[in-house]
Amino acid sequence: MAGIEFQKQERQNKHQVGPFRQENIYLPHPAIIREIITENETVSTFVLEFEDALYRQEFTYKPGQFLMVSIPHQGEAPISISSASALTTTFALTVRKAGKLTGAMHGLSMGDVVGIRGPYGRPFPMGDLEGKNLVFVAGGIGMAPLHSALFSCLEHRQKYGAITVLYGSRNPDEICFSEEMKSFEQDENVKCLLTVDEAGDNWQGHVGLVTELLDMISIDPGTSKALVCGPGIMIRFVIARLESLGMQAPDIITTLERHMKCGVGICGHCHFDEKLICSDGPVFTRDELTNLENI
Amino acid sequence: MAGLATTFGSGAMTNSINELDHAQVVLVSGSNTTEAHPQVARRIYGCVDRGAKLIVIDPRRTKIARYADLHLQLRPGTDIPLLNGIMRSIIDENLVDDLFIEMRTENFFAMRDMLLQIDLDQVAATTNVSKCMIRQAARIYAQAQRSVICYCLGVTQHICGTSNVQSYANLAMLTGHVEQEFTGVDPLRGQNNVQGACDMAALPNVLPGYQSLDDPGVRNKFKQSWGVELPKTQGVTLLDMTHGGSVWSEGFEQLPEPIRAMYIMGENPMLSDPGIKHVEATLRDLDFLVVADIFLTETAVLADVVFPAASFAEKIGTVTNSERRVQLMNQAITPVGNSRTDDKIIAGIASRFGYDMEYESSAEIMEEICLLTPLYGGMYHDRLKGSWGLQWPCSDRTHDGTQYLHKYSFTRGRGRFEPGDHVEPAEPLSEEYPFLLITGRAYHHYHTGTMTRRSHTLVREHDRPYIDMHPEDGKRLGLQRGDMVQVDSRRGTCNFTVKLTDQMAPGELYCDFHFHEAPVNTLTISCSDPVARCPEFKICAVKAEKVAL
Amino acid sequence: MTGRYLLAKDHLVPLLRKIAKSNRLVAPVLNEYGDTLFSHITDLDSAAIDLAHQPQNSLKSFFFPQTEKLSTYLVEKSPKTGNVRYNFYPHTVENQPTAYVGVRSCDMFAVMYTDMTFLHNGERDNYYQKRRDNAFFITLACNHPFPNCFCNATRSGPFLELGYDLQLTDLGDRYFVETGRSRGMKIVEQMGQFFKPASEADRREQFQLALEARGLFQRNVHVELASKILQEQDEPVGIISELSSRCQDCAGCAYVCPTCTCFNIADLPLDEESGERIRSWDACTFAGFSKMAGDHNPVQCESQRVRKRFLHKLLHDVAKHGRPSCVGCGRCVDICFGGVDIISFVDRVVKTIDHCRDVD
Amino acid sequence: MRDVLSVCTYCGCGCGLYLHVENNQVVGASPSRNHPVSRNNLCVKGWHVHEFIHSPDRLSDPLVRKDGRLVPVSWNEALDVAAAGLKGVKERYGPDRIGVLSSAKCSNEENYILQKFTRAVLGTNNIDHCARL
Repeated sequence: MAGIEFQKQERQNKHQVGPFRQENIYLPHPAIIREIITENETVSTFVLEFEDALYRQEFTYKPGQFLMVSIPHQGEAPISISSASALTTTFALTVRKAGKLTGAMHGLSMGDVVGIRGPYGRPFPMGDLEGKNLVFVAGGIGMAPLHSALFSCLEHRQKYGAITVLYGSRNPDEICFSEEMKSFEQDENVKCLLTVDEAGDNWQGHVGLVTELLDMISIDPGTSKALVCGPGIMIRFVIARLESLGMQAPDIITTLERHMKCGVGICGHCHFDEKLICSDGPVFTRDELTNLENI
Repeated sequence: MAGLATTFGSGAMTNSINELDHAQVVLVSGSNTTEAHPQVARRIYGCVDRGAKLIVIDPRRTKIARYADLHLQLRPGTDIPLLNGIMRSIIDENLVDDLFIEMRTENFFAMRDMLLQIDLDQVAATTNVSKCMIRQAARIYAQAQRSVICYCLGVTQHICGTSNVQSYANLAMLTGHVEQEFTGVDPLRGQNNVQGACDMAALPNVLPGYQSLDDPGVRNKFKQSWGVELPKTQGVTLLDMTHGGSVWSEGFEQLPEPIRAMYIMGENPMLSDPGIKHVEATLRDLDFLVVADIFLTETAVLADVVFPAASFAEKIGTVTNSERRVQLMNQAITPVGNSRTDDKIIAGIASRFGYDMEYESSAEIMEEICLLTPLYGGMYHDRLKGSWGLQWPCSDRTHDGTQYLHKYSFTRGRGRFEPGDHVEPAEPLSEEYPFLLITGRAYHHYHTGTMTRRSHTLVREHDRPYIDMHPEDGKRLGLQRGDMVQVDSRRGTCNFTVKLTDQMAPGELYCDFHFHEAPVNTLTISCSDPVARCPEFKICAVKAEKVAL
Repeated sequence: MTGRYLLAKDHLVPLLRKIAKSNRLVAPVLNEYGDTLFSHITDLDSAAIDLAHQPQNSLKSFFFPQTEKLSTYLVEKSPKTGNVRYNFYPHTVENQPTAYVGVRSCDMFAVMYTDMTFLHNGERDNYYQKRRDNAFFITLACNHPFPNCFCNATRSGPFLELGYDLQLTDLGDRYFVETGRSRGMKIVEQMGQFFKPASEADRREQFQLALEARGLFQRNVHVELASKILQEQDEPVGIISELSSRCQDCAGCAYVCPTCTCFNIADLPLDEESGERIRSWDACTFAGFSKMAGDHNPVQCESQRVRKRFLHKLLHDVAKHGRPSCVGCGRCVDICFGGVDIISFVDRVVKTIDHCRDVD
Repeated sequence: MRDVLSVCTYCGCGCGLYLHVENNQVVGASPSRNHPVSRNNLCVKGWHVHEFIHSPDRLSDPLVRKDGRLVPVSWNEALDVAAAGLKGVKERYGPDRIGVLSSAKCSNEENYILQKFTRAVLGTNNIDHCARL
């Protein structure tokens, strides 16, 4: 029945009329950078707030959704929201320096302005997660959208069963949200396991692929849901491992990344077989994805 | 184009592009046809689909080479021995067109004697093409009724470029594959109006329509029309101008005196010419430099005066394509900003010299060209408007243009065999510089990129300088796709993003010259063919190593 | 309620002249070079309206231009704080009622198809919508399909049953006129002097032509069968790689396709403080189409891109919209010299089933 | 929108293409169906030939070097400076010390005019273009 619930939610979402349903769907709104948190050498979290007071008040989003972010002269790119949907007027984007636009974004400072459209896309089925044991599996910057879901769950901790976070990074220096990850060590609410591909001198933790962490925990397929995000190849391996552990396809939820131009299902850039990542996704359950080859 | 001029008497594509449709054999050499001349590739696809055979001679395994029946992946710079080998096989197998040679050509015996000296085993060793492939190519090419040779800058941009071209002409004459429809020797021109610029005598040694500078009758005709006596002495070539006359001692009795002032229209020698450091030194050292261009190019920034010129969409004028087709470009918009067409700019300067060059329109300029240039005698704008243009020679208003050249006889009378011998590349590989670098064009960009690099779609597709390398070489250098590689020659250094591809033979590299970030012509050598003065862009020795990030 | 009328051929231009008083006219025009293009007609008397040839362009660029400004942006640096202000000002689409005349069934159908993408997909594209709201269609039923046409196979012609305002059928000396949407009826009412009621005999004549037209197709393209095979069988990897080896990467197929609506959005800086955000046609056969930050590209090689195009048209859009996104206009057949067109693909796919049958 | 037939400026094939013009802006390009060379086809460069025409980098005004920097000036001034500069070199060193580079990207008429200027006005045969590059 979970699937039906999910669809209902999706339908609601599609017909939701918010402040951003407007005449011109391509018009960004200025948002001010309130804070920049350096996660590591290539990743920073930008805390933003709309300039316009009305938008600021009415802007809402759900974990798993993304925004189209404009940087002066660099164009626009889709970026997942990494903050929990708490009732503040700020929201956060965690961005890795990868290309021209993200590179330019890293050159901005507090008080600078970016353009924002959104939120877009189908969020995580938060309702379906209630009462379940949750396993968050992230690789690299894939932690950003999961961070939003994870902290939303933690805000209502009692609604969920056990929460496990498995997080893989290329090396210890590239771990994002490392303070929070560290704080989980003392937190009995969350079990958190980290792994890196290449250990540095100061790394005492696990070395290896994130799939190996799945063998270090026990998952009850009947009562668990897994949320997976990371590079395509990692998603593929993690899903295969979860399935071999007996998890059912509707219980495996992932979020995909694609080049996007419009964010609202028109421009065609994010076609993924018969789906559009931007409007049908970016969040998908395993059973919705027939072909994992090119994710 | 000196190669074809000495053998056939005219340096242009002998056929029309459409004639390729009906060829039985197409021999493509030194041309990445699918990328550089898509419309020619299209004809090749078409005729191959209808059963024609395709032979490709290219050191790279290009798309068209993959499509070929026979790909002769020769060692760069060994065209002449390869063709001599093919011609020797043709003689051995008695596939020579005796009648054609007898009726239409001269100097065959010298050619035959030279070919009889050829040792095929040695050819195979020099060119890296097997004897069997050479023989097959000879049979396929010679036995067909209608064989066409298409070549591009991969043949001409060598120290022995003229000789290379002559070798292809020799091959065509040996088998009688010229002078007819659907068969001939076709150089593919790189830029949209190279043919026209040559026809209009933007050349130091001829007058419009290749009329002789020395012919008193011709001189008199121009004197009457222009009202001044024409200068007598042959001028200097582009490389002599842009290299301060310093590196071109051979061929001149005495060093020409260096140029002191230049007028450059729509060219960017700071990227396109070999040995950029020389070019820059020369241009900086000039007393006076005027540049007219649509963008502030690398060359324009060195100028004393820069004129904003109108682009092709902003003027009426004709251009001549590879197949000698003179077409009219219609004006789409008024000149951008305060720019002007080049003829108006020049007229403005001329008037300050007290010489009147004001024309009512470009149609009036063309009328003067028609009057003075027999080749273009009938190219009036009113005839070109509303038509697809006319192919020269077109002598007068009643002439319908010429589909293919050398019908019934070569322009120079008899076609002349010019035996050629292998010339080693100017810069041999060495232990220190073990890679052979080939330069050329890329599909998404054009020349120095002044236009294409301002086209956002083309830039997205191809946004930085790449270098192609065989995967084995890549492995040896510890390179992965997308790594940066530094390439050094004895003259300069460039950085590229590496692309590992089996298009390349091991030991050979390929890059394009469209990017000012990697000015490839700082690497290339300034040596050139002594006759055509075509620089050896296709071969220089370099080393390559991974750039640590 | 569909009305049926007759319009004498001599009265077509006078009718258009009346319509042109309150509309811009777009019709196929034969130019001096012998090419027929849908063009704006500014002077009815000098333009050679050509209803005999298929226009080489579709109506796509009239609703979705090849390049279009979406907005202008300003980046201002505050001298006090050094911080940047960054604002977007939308570009307004000029708003003019336009009558599209002589539109063939495939092109009309394609407009309805692109409506699904631009208007009925959750979000509405207001640039497209403004142009669409202002459009009035006088279509022309195809009595004589052109050599590369196969709209019979895509169920988008040769005669239309809906979508048009007025549909003309050439009955020799006169047009049989059907009114579709209410605006068509309004024209007939307002300009009644040009129209005569059609008789049952006229209607039968039109039926007869429609019937005959179906038999005149030179191409036999099994689009639906190919879609079915693609649904049921493994991906035709061999066919895709064979075709992709001849793809020129020119985007011509996508650009001439009346239903291909992929676009790129790019910022073009004018100077340090301002720029334009434009959108331009894009094609899934481009390598840059799916390239993400840091050069990661999920659709890496040529064959995957060609796969994307064909499967999107014949498989994925069938799953999404219930029909292939091909209207059988044949333009991509004409434009691709490599033969990487939808007909070659369909033919090859259909052959695989023949082969299976042989084996059985 | 007007469709203006022109010739692609990107290679020696000489493909016929239509430039689509709206409000004195070239907003698109497409092939000509009946052109004998291009026959309804263009390569990727041809399809995007309109994209550079209105680039903000286009030179708009003549520039003259003053105190080492190129500064915008009027046409009259620029033409005066250019003519004076060329004249000066011609008078000091003779016409054969002036070189002229013409362009394979300009029209026949412009090439003709430039070589005429070189030969008739400057008085030298020192004219060439980049045919070999």
